[in-house]
Amino acid sequence: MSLDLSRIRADFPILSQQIRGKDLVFLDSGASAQKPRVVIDAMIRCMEQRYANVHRGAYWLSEAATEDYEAARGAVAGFLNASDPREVIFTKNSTEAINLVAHSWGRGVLRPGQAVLISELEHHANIIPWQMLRDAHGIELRVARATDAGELDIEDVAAKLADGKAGLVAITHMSNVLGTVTPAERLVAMAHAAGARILFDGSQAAVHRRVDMQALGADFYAFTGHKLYGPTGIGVLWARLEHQERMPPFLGGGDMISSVTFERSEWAPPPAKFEAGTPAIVEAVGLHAAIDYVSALGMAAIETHERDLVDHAMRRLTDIEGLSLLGRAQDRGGVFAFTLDNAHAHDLATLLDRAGIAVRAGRHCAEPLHTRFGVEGGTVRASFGLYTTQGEIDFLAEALVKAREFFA
Amino acid sequence: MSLDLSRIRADFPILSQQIRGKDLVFLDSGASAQKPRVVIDAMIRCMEQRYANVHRGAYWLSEAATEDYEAARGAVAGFLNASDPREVIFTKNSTEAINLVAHSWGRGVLRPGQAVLISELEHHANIIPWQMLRDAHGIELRVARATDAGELDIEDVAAKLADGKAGLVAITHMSNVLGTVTPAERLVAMAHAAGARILFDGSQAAVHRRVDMQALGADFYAFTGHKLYGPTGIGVLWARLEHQERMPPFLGGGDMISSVTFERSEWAPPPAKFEAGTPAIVEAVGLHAAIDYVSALGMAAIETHERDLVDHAMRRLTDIEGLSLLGRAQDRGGVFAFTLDNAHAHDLATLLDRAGIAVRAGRHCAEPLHTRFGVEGGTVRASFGLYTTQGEIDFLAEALVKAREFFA
Amino acid sequence: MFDDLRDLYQEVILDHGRKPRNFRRLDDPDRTARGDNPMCGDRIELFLKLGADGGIADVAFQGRGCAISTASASLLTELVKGKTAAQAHALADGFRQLAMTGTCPACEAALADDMERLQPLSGVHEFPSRVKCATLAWHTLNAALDGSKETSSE
Amino acid sequence: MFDDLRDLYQEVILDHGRKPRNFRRLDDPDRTARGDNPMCGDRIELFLKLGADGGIADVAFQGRGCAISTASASLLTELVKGKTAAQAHALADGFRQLAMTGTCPACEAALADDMERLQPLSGVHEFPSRVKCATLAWHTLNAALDGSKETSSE
Ligand SMILES: Cc1ncc(COP(=O)(O)O)c(C=O)c1O
Ligand SMILES: Cc1ncc(COP(=O)(O)O)c(C=O)c1O
Repeated sequence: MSLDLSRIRADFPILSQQIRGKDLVFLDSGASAQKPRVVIDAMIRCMEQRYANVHRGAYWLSEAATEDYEAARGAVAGFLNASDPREVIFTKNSTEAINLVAHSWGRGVLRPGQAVLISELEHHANIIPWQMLRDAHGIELRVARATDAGELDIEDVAAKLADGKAGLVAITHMSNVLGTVTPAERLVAMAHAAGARILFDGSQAAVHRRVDMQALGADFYAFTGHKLYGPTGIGVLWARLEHQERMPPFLGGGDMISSVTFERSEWAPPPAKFEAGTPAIVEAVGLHAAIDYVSALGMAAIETHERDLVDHAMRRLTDIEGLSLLGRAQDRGGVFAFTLDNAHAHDLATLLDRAGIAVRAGRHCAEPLHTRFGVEGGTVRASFGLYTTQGEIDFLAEALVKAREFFA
Repeated sequence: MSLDLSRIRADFPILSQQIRGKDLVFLDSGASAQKPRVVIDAMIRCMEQRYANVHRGAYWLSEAATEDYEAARGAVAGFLNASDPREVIFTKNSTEAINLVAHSWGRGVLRPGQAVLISELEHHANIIPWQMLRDAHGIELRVARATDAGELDIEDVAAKLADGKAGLVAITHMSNVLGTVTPAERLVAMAHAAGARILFDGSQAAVHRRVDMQALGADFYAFTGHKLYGPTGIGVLWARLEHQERMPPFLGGGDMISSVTFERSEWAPPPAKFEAGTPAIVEAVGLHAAIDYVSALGMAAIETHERDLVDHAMRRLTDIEGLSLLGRAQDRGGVFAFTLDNAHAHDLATLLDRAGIAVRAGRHCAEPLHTRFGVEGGTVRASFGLYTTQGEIDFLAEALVKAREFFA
Repeated sequence: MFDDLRDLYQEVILDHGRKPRNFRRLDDPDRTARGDNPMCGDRIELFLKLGADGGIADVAFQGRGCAISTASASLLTELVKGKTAAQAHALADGFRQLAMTGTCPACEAALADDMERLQPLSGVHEFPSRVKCATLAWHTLNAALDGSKETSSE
Repeated sequence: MFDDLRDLYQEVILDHGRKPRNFRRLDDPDRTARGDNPMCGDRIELFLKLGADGGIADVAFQGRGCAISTASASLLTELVKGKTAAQAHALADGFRQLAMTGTCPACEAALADDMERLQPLSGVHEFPSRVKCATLAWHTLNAALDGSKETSSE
């Protein structure tokens, strides 16, 4: 089954825009994806027809909103093939999801002196929370190396797990700079064999591949709605119930308690315990629609399409004189970061923007990774979505050649 | 200037709905308000025409989204009459805003042994974070009493500040159960005179009154978008820059750092330091539209309209035999919690729902307040919005009389 | 105004709601459990006295709740007295089914009479936020029989 | 394809971007400051040597940046040499105005020649995300003159 690109592109209102008279070539989906009409419509319908605060409302609208909110949880559970919808905690984004684990599980379960193993591939969202935990709670932070090809150095992972001090492995499932997909199943086995729990930052991977919590066997998995063609303001932490049970809450407030006196409060059962305050109701409904949308297309078909794009981009980009790609992992998704002789990344992005091409310049919230690859300034990053076409990649390649001439 | 109710009601698509054949009488705005078309339209426009991730994108769409996001910050600053937009931190809701203060300022600035003074009027969102801080950080939690009329007992506040041990006063600006508006200016003076900082939970107050940060002189002020006719998934913490400077960050991740190595990271300047990860972009745009909407109507006109509603409701509800109102504060907003002889709150809410009336039954995330007033089960709460009419209050009163007969 | 609510609040319910049966503490119970519905603040305590054969010799409850949760608890006490633990569990399962869907096609014939008496509560299935009120006592019963101390219908 | 970008990347800019003037460390500077643009990872270091009268006797910079930030820093070093601190601050203010709006109507006549030389950078005002590249060196200059050590254009 392959994707009907022209139909798909028509589903995304923003893609038919002209920007300064040029067709929009949106190659920044890795930062945030565009939204199909069904997502926008679901949010409108929620606000126009079925909106009220959820839980504890004994009237029709509140019951309808609660039903929709919980149906969204069910849809996420289905999307992840979770065994129980209660494993799904709604957060505001991936960043909060990872911080929640660092804070609650990190301070509540990890003991000072234990180690957390991350990698050189990480986004800041999977670095800073562990640094903060290190500084507040006295854990050791270990960093597994990336190879020159931009893959995770599995031997280094093994070496850093060998002494059994690691309580947690927290690794990206797909790099937002190199596109590298890490060997998740193998990492789960290694972590568990070493007595550690494992969290995946699935912010990129969940968008491009089918992920299956029952098959994977991890302990925590985080992703974010806005990269999955859903709204901003919503993310997901998938966490095994046994971990949720042992974790103290993160934010305190309404809906996460079962009884309150000024002396002490009792926590509500998971996942409510971790969802203090009014949740992102409209956004959960939008995320549900996004999941239905990608599921109807089929994650397998999306993956195939993106694999074709990756092959095509590999050919076109490596052809360009003076262009250096960061990373050449075997298993990779549609994210390409590169530098071009004579042209600073930022100048290059400005040029491409004038041609209607939206790419990102900088370090993409992965400064240590850029340092690791000896890139002092930044890179330009082109990242694909399910609506990206080979024609857009060709246009990017042509523009890069001309840009090089411009700055020559 | 008075409000043109029929025009206003036409601005809110959901209000023209029939529910089970009955006109919707929505009296649960205190839990979450309905959304005017301009808010919905602003969110659509954002997603259809000006969407990309904000910050660090050197292309047109990202610049447009960044501009819109920062314009929303400016609009909030204007709404609060803040002296600098950097005083505005976007969070996911009030709950996160208060937790942010409890966590960052609480652990970073408050010293163990100091006290935090809250009150019996508080919502759980302004209780639990301080209990968690007490248990984690060893501060003392003090609770100022409410009088039988449901007002804040100012003498008790004074008494509990007298020893100078309080480092923070954290008080609601308006009770979500009793409607009581607390004497904010006076509390600021008392707190500061006692050497304490002061935070207001403005989740209810900011919706009903003009609040002015420069006039008030508080240290922190929290409110939430969805009660102000804006979207879910966005809230605001207003915090003086001098406090923000001294506070360590709360969530770690992208956009809140200025440099990262695995050894250490440097924080970005406020308010970016407190906005880790992809923010609620679409929701900020929606909140901006909501603020424009209420500002165009005028907070003064809204307040006048609501004062009329309160007077009317006072007359109509106190007329009903067997009905007991919780609290009778002098200065109050449009929130009424009550019990009715013979009818449990939950049964009553179900009955009212059948008449098309949406009210809330329970303890409204203020369990200690209910305990204080000797209500064991729960109350029914009717709360008004700017679109509420006297006719709706009349209809509620009639329904209550009939409901009493039903259960007699 | 509320005529169509007579389905939900049938006379039996209102009656049991106003004058709950077996509404007292048992002295020296063999099992007790507490049930909480944080949604509306309802809280009941259930007391069981077990016979030599392990059957339910006596049962009573106390607490505060809405008409529906009170009536449901009251009917429960009338129905489970004399039953074995297994029978009581089966009835609780059947009732949960009834409350959530309005019927219990899978219910065994042996439960028919009891289910008939519980029929007045079937109307709650149209009120998603009230189902928990109806099932609170039954969750608590299961907890008491299984020996756990507290339960929550949330 | 990029013809309309010749406004932004005028020959002067490309030239100063490729071959920045005064691109070196000063030995024994009286003031230094670092400027960071976390957006693109640009980082410059500015060195000042002050004369007996407090004026800027010498100025140089080092670091890495895009064509625009490099050209802006390079032009800065050419223009502020010999100025008093007050004159340099005034020029920095004028330039920020120019970069953000494209003109500086409020600029004093005394700055006219300098502003003329900075004119090629005025095109950035149409590129909101690039304004910070152009102003980075000038923020850093202010910081160096005021004696603070680090600055950020964010
Ligand atoms: C007084 C008060 N404080 C805090 C909150 C919490 O707001 P949110 O749920 O949006 O975080 C509410 C609303 O539920 C409230 O009424
Ligand atoms: C790998 C990775 N992790 C984490 C994040 C953070 O996601 P969010 O900003 O939605 O929290 C991102 C996206 O920026 C990402 O690409």
